[in-house]
Amino acid sequence: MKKVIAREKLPELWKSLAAKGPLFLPIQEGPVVLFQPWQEGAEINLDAVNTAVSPKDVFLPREETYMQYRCSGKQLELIPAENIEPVTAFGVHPCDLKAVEMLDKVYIDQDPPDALYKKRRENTTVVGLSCSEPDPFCFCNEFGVDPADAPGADVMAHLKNGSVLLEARTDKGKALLEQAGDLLQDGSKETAEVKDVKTADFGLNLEGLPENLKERFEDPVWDELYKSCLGCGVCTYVCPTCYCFDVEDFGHEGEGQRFRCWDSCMYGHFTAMAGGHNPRAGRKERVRQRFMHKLQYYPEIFNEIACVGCGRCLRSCPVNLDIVQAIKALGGETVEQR
Amino acid sequence: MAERNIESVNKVREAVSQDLLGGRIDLLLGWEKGHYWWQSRPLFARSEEDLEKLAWDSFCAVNLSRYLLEELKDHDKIGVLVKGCDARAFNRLLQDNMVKRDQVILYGLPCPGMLDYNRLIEKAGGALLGITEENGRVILNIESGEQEAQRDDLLLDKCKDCRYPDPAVYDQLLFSPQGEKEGPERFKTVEELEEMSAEERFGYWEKELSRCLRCYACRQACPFCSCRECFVEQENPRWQGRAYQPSENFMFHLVRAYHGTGRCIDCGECERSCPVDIPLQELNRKLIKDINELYGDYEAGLDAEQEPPLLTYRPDDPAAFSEK
Amino acid sequence: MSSANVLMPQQATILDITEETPDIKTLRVVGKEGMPFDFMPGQCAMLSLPPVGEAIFSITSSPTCRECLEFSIKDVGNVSGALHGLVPGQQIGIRGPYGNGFPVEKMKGKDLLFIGGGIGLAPLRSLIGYCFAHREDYGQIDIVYGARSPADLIRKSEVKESWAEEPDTNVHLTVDAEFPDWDGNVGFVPTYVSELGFSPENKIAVTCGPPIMIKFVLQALDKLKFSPEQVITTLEMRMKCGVGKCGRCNLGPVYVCKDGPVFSLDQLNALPAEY
Amino acid sequence: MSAALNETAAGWEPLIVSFCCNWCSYAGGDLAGTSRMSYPANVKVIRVPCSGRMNPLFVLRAFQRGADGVLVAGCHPGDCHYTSGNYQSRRRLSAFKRLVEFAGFEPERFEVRWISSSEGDKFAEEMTSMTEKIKALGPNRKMRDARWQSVTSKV
Repeated sequence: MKKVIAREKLPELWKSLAAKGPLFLPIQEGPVVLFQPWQEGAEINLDAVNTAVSPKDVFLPREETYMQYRCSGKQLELIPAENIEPVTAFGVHPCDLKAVEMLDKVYIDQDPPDALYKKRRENTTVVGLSCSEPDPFCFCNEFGVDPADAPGADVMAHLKNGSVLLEARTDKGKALLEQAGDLLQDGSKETAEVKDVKTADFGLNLEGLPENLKERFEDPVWDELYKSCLGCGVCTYVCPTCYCFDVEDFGHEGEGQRFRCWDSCMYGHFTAMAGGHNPRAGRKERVRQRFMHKLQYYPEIFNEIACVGCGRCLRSCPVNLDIVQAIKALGGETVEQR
Repeated sequence: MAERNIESVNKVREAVSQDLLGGRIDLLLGWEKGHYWWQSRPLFARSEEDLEKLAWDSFCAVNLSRYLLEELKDHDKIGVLVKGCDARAFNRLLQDNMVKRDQVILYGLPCPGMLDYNRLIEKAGGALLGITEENGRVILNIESGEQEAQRDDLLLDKCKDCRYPDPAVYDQLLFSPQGEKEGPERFKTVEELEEMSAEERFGYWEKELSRCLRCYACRQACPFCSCRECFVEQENPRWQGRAYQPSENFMFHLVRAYHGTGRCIDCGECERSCPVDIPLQELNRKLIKDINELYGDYEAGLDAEQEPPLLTYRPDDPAAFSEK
Repeated sequence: MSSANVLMPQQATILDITEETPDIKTLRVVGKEGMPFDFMPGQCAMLSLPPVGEAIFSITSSPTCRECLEFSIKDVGNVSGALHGLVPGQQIGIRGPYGNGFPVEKMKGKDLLFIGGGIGLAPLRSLIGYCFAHREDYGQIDIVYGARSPADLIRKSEVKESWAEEPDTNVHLTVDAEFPDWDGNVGFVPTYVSELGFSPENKIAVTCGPPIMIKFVLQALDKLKFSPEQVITTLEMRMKCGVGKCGRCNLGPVYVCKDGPVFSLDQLNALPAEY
Repeated sequence: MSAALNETAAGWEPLIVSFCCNWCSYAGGDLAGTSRMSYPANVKVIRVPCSGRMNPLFVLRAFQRGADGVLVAGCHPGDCHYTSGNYQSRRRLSAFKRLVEFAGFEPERFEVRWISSSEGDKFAEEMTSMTEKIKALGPNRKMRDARWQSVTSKV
């Protein structure tokens, strides 16, 4: 099913979608664009190549309460408190959707499935958005992502001159377009003006990299690579394929809640044990963990590198210690390049 | 390419290579180019080969002094390239007894201010191939030709109102000083915020802080945040919860800023490091402004001998509350 | 596939609490309707006590005990400390079981050597109890158990009396230094293992204890010509989920919470030594 | 602190948390009590060894958990039991007061006063006046943790 909507009609479409349930989309928040819930007056920015933080928030919220407790005397009552409603994610770029599919493997495919994530994923209708202009940090081509198409989207949106072409790919997608009713016009004869989007060529050669890294846990390259790392968590929080979380209680002896929230393997306390021992005590161990997870551990389990080339770590790392630098340092560079 | 500085980077290299190769220092902290001409990242140089990568151009924003905290564990004597802010950061660490003066050789780089790639792009209005610089002007090489702009209009926010571009402490000054600057708009945003009503101000901060990811880049990049254990990680009592609640956002950012009272060197690395562009520097500058007003002018990091204002007092100090 | 939230604990009640040593207590826990879940020796469970939080502990009772779960817990942190402060009848949260457990099938027909130190006896005790309950499946059983002092040995009467009386079973106790009321062996566990000079023939050694003890026990077993496949140990890591998702407890691509915590030495040797 | 900060069910009464120096202000409070001077029950006193012990975390945590106003009371400058504790806190708390105002708190929400052990009357006056000011201002919602509220309102 293909439909078309004039760009100036989009706010109406968003309003009608938001009336039915939370609608997440790229919103200009001061100087940055973030994937956030629509509200009246929000400044939607579909032209932004990438949101500062990935849309993984929609599926794996940065904070999610799933239990309440009540305590009195010796009694303890544990009450499930998850709150998952149908949502629409509008304007997810192909790289970010590919990343969500990587999270699916961990959270849905790998037993036992994570019920919270799974439910959110099933309850979300994804409107993918093709990219027309990459920015200098985009390098999704390296990972076989087609910037013009997000295969896993329920609806694929293409920005055209003055209009947007919406193509439903799944039943959920069709339902979404049907709901929109008169706002949309028939687009069966329209075609997406697909550009051949070339993203940055950093000269990477990923062939066999995960396999090669298997023996390189103790490689001296780690002694150098980590040095500039400040030990903040920027890379992990902006990254669409990072999925670590923490579980914490909030409340007092009488009543409160338990939630999970994003956590980062770059933090020292991430692996610190109660007795004081910490298996990843230094920045070197933590930097190695992060890059090895992307480039070796995840691929070992799921047969693909856990990076989609969205470029967020290149854009946001305060000291430019990003995955491209890591791949190059680890020998994943085309030989002719240097 | 950013070809401002072929000569100057050679001069820097010359100065440091004698010391590094002659064994006077074991390590040089400098910068090297990143993936693009408008990126520079820290360089940890130990050999002549490493030094070939050395960069000194308009994109060397990263404050290097902070790396001393880690590197001094493995090295006896370290050379550091210091801009004005890096040198103040060094003094800050010195005052906190985190480093010793004789462990470090400082190569002073009077700094013209670092350029902001986003501003360059905006100015170029399209693909930007590179820049050249001369006499306070920047020539942007764009597809359709060249475009000229004032350098001062293209600076990083953190450099815009820098008052002390020259290193306050160094062993060797590699270029001629820039001289002290006015920084006329340093407190402009603070003053604008002060003009607002309490409600408006709270709304402003609530909105700005709502973007906080709790990635702690601001803390990790900061030369005054050198505590072995930050209150954020403290248990029993647990001060900082991990939830993304407005209350927790304020807790972190107010305390982070407050811990910099009289210690913040105004380098702006916190704000530059923030992936969601929270105007953190305004919190720091508010404290700088108030301390100056209440207890006399003080610029953290300018003089390591001068007592930081919160470590001293005078019996006749004024107070920001009624003392009757 | 279940659609229940695996992070959601069920309600459980503390039956009683025994003080084992000055810093170790054993909690006996039941679910709402008897056993909260079935498990195998070596598996773990998350105990929670809001608002303090959740932490993972190995189950120390044998699966053949159908009355309750037992946890021997050392007071080292927030949750363990709070659990120590509880009284019988207090309700807590529990979820599990997590992890692979000991390879009880693979161990069938073998002589068994258990080597424990301090609180490290906790997971071994579950396995030892299981083996006694299936006594005919296993050969000669040797148990070497040590602690810093006699007061730091847990389950003392059970170890000394019940276990020693099982058929074809020898219990070897040791403490680190001389103590007035101690007439057993004095010396570190690894040294005692060497002195006892066990033969590796048809034997499987299972060891658990503080990291430094394990390190030297492994060396001792190597000297006694145990091959890495014959040596089994169990690891401890910080965990939040227990199901391989939260990202903390991995050794390379292997997650201690679901692929471990029990590993044979040859498995461990093939993994990054990040524990 | 959790119990102390509950809002009463019937109508709003402000909650003032007062951190009092052990040597002067806390004793001043004692004197107010023994002299049968009354001050509002809205004030919950937390004793600290010295106003110099004040950590801004204490103040912010009080606001998070339901305080409508926070008052730090210490010895008069020059009278510190530890010689200079209150001189130090005068500087620190001045900077901190301006910071919390900059964050959007009304100036009345956070105050510092010097009250000696002989000033029972001043203790009662300051506590009363702080309570009156906060009453006039209304409840504080800034930095209050909404989750804590939902927890306590049901208790």
